[in-house]
Amino acid sequence: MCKNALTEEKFRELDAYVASLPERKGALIAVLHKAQEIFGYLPEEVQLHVARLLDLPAANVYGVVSFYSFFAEEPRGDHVINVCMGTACFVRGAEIILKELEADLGIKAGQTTPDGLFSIDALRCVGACGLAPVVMVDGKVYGRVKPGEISSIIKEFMEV
Amino acid sequence: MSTYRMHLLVCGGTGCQASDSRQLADNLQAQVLMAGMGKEVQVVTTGCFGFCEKGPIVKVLPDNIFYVEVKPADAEEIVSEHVLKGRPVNRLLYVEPGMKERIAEHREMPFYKKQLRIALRNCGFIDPEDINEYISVDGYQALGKVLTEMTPDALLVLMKKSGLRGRGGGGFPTGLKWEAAARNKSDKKYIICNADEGDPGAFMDRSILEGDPHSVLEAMAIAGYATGADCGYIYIRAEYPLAIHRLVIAIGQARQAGLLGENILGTGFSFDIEIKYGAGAFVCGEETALIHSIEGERGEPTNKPPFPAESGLWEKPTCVNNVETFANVPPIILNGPEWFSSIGSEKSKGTKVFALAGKVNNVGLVEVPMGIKLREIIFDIGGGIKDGKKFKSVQTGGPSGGCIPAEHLDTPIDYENLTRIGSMMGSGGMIVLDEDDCMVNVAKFYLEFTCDESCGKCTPCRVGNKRLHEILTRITEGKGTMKDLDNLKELGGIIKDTALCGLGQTSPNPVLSTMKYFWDEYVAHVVDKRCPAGVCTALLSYYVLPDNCIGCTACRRVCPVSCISGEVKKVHEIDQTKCIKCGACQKACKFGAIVRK
Amino acid sequence: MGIKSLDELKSLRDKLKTDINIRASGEIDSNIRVVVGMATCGIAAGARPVFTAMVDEARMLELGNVTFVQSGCMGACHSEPTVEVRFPGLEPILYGNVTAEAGREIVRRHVRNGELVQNLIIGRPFETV
Amino acid sequence: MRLVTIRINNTEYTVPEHYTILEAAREAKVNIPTLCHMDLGDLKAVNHVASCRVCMVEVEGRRNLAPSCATKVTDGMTIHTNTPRAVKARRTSVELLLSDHPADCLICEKNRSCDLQKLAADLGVRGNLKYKGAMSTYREDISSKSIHRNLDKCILCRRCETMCNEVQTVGILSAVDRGFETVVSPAFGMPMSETMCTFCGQCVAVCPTAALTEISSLRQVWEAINDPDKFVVVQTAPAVRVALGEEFDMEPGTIVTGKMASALRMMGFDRVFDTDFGADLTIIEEASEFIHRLQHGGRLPILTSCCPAWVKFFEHQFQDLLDIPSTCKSPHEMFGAIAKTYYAEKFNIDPKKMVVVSVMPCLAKKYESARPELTGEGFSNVDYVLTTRELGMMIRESGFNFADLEEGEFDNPLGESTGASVIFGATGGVIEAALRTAYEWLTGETLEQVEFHALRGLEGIREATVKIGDLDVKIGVAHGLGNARKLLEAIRRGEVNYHAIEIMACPGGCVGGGGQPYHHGDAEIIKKRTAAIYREDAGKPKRKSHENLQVMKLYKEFLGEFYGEKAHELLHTHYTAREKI
Repeated sequence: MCKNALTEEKFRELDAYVASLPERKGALIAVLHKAQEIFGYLPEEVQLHVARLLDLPAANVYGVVSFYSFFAEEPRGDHVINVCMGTACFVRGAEIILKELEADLGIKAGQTTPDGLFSIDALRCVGACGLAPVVMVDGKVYGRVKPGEISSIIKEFMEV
Repeated sequence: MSTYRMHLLVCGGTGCQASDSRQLADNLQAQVLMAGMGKEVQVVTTGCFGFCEKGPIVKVLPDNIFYVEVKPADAEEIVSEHVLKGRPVNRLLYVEPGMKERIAEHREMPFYKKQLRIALRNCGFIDPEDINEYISVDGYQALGKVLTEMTPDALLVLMKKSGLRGRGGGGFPTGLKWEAAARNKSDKKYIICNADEGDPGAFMDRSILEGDPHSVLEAMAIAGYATGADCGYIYIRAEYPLAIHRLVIAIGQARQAGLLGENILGTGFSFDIEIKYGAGAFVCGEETALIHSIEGERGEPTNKPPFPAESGLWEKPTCVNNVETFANVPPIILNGPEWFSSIGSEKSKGTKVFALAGKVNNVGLVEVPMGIKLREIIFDIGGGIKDGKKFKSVQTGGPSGGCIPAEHLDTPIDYENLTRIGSMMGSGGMIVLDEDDCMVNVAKFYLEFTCDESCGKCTPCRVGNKRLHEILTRITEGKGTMKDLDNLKELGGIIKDTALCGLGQTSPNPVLSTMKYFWDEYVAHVVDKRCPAGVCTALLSYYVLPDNCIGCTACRRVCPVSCISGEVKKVHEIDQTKCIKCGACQKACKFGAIVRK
Repeated sequence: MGIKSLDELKSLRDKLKTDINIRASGEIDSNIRVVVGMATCGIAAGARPVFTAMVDEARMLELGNVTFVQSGCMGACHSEPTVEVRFPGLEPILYGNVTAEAGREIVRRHVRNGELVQNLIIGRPFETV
Repeated sequence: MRLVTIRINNTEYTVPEHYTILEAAREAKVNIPTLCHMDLGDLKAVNHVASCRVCMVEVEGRRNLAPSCATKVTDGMTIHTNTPRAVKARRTSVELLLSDHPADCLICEKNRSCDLQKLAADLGVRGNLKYKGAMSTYREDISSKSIHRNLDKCILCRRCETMCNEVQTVGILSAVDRGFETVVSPAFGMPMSETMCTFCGQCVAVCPTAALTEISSLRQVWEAINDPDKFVVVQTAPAVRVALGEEFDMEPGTIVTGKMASALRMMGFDRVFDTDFGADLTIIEEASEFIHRLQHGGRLPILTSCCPAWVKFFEHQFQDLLDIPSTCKSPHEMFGAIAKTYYAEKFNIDPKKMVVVSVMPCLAKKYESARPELTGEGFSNVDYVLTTRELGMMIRESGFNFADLEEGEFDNPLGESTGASVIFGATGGVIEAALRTAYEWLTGETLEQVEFHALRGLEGIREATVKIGDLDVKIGVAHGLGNARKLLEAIRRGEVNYHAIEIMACPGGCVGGGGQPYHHGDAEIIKKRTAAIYREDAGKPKRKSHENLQVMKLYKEFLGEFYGEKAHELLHTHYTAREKI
């Protein structure tokens, strides 16, 4: 079954979550977090559903979704590669790592490879400055990454 | 039970090795063996102890005696006197400048007082997932004390007296903030803990929440008592899963222990806490934006006044403090305001946690009394610059802060001084830059961050910062003019003067401070079309030094755009019009024949 | 289990403190405390396998007198993962850049034999209130 | 009210403590330019986001400049509005806005009525712009019949958002994205035609630039006029005649009915008629429907249905209440239906060649005229809708000196009207007009005091109980969709009971419509137009719709019974539940 299929079941899970909320006032962001957790991202269909659940104008929901960088409107790749662009990583060469990664995968930060395998995100500080520059793939942290090491990191995930 | 009765710890950090600590360790080992004590005394080489200025350093355990500036030749005396006879070698003990007495116990040494842990007191020592460990180190005693022994008014007096100021950046006196919320009458009030730490390169709040979550919960309840609020929210970045996990556990345990919820400790006071997640917007660190985000809206700041203390969450009086500020509260109550205000500088009391990072040896979280000098943090605690490079600047305060040059390294750090020299305390990011960092590029980096994170509401931040970033980009590409420099300065000043919120009002700081202290570097980019640090690729060129080139063709073979020509055993040449400045040739050359200018 | 009053809280604290003191004075078996820094930074640097390896090593060696604790960040990011070994009544020893294997070595040599492990000790240059 | 003493530019003033610096300065006749600021006084439409940073002033003791629109005065405050620092900051804000704004003023829709243009001129922004760089560009939205969105010209003052979300509670607009990419947009950037936009046009009315303007039908109307094959009739709504003069710098509230009729005739319209005729007709039908419901146990309250924005609003937002509005078409649609049937027949004109043009204070009328149920077989009731502003433009294009035009008359028979129809232009007017007729019909007595003052005014929601015979008729009035929502929700919850309710989408009613000359934030203008409406009514010899002889003749010759079969066919409509998006 396709991972991002917008199944009935997922909508029901979201409905149940909203029903369980003690208060709907101000709950939009929490509901969007839940929706993203369930669906993986927030396509229009899901945003509209959230708008109806909370009785909010769709524009309101969209305005919020588009404001926060945590919310994705496009499906993410199977593996999300986060390059930390915190200052500590920046001064230790994170930019070069990011460029190399972009060149390797042929996509820009914020995009997903056509095969849906990888997404790249530039992240603001993982907080592992001692390990700068840091790359995180699906939550696994690679510290003190040197140019040239990127390809082997990617390979690890291609084989899985 | 231990096989060794004594340990000699020799610092093997970079600084100490440079002053011959390896030889010292060998000598000590030899002396121990000669004395026939190889089974009783262990000589151990360690990582950096800090205090590199006074290296090499030897620490004797279990006596806790600390020797400084020890030379290899001193090994014999240490072993014969101290190890064998138990008499510390007086002349190797540390003398504080201006003081006559020599100090033996390392805890007494001023260096070790450079770092004083108040906010981080429990981080790394207790199990954050066990409330009993927190209780065993006097956890929730401060809450118990205020609830049973103090009126809210007395508590406000105490907080004001302590001199604690907001650690999130602004430095507003916490007691006054609480008092303002307390004075505003309302049926409902809120306490918010701002854990939306977003400065790139600062993570002290996360550390506190991961290492000592209960101290924040306790302080929030105390703030609730002081202001008359019964409801608290912790607004935390969704990107901090572990901190959230530990907070959830801590809140659950505190509720179960009756330290949150109804009728706490039988005093009739009730207070409960809920977690709200941020969703990736730096501007939500600004308190009005944060409040809108909790309300489920776009995190756009609104004009102040009205301040949240008057009209905040759901238009009720609201008190917003950040994590580190809260973490300071319980010790203040238990040790008294006088104790706290005895630490720090005249206007900035207590300690501040800094995330020391960048081109420094000992990257880490340091908590230091206010008033300490930047030099002490970077060179003593931080162990100096990595790879023996030259210090260039230290950037404090994140995107709101500025770049401080070497000439201000001896400035005592407090809110006012940092602002005076064009930077900020901010949340406590401290990034050390060395000679390889281009200051124009660093300013551009921060501006790019601000542009990405601007909420887009007010003109100066939305359009002004975009224009600043465009000008900086032009300069790093060698297309800048002197007129651009004038415009940068003027526009930067106006953005500071007119932007709506703290984010916009401070966003030009990285540009203005680097222009002030590194003007020559800007001029070099604009006039000479040269990047002195060799960072801005558009301004770099690679050349072959004919004298060094032996014509091995290594460079020619690696060049991805085939812009190097030359025959075997003849001097090669780089076609500047084709060169993409990737630097591959320079790496490939074994003869140092390729230089970057 | 709710704590009903400040007095109750105080006596709980005293009891917990005594427990630790008993441990510290070696009156009960579990007297060595090994603290592994497991904040995001520590975990990012590999603290989890270190923790598992050390617990495993202690089990293999059948060491009954040691408690392993996951803790927050001690601030020594440059040397993560960090492990602190506390013997009752002795100065705590802080190890940095600990790998799983080094963790096992610390258990074998330091925890079991009281011998310090070369080259891994780092300074802990701060005071705590 | 506590007073505080402040100093502005070295002069002392005593003002109420709740004042902002801007309010204090305006009262002291000290000019501080503003851009995003909006405060429509009694209409309760306030935008104080303080986002443009144009109204910055220096306040002594303050580190940075203060936005005067959002900073309250405090006792002893010393303010300087014209220091070089403040003026330069102000100019820079405008220059920055201009650096992301197309410089096509000469051919811009809003040329000469653009707030940004005026500000730039007043602040002396001349020659080359100091700051240049990336410009935001967006696809224009011309999907609807009413509103043209050209966001390249948006300066993010967010007034439209405030109007749409807070005042009208329609909620189709939100700021989207952030930073330089911020844009005000419907959900998912969808075209307005696919949203629940009511096309009330209040966003257009308050937009300081040409980011939001009307979709113009001006060219098509000229073409029709110049087409010898077409018989072009024009009708003008009541609110147009009290506002059109503003297009020619006349004092707001000047009544220009006669000059307007002359201008229309001189421009070449074949017949110049009056929507007021349609309004009188509406009253006959609506009053009949009301009495019918009253006497046959029909659903009450009855809601007026003249306002197309309001109609669309309840179709989207109150789908469960679709049976309570009156089924009457709006006056200009009734007029169109009659023009293309009765009039065409009577004067032997091929209805297919007849073009009905409505001049309206409204943008929603443009949308309304294209609703499928209002377009008859092969032809529409109304072919083109022009706004008051478009009419002003046509008159200027024609080169007439409007002020000097003679006072003309409407053509007959569709030009006759009563005072009752004139007051359709102000909030409360329709229900007052209906009462004048219903009263006489229900009681059989002559109504002497025709003015129901309790129904007038600018209070958002008003109510009155009118004694008609033994019956206490409870009337509700709301203007502005936000107030309408409140009223409707109260009805839905069963908290209030009314017999009849009038709702107008625009604050102030049609005089404040989205197609009226720009008021530039001056709510007094709307009040003056309202006063003119009531003046026009008071000056009319006949003030009750059923006294309109031509209307009566229409029923006798053509329609038959009031609220009868033919009337239903031509003058009534139905509603459709629409998606909430």
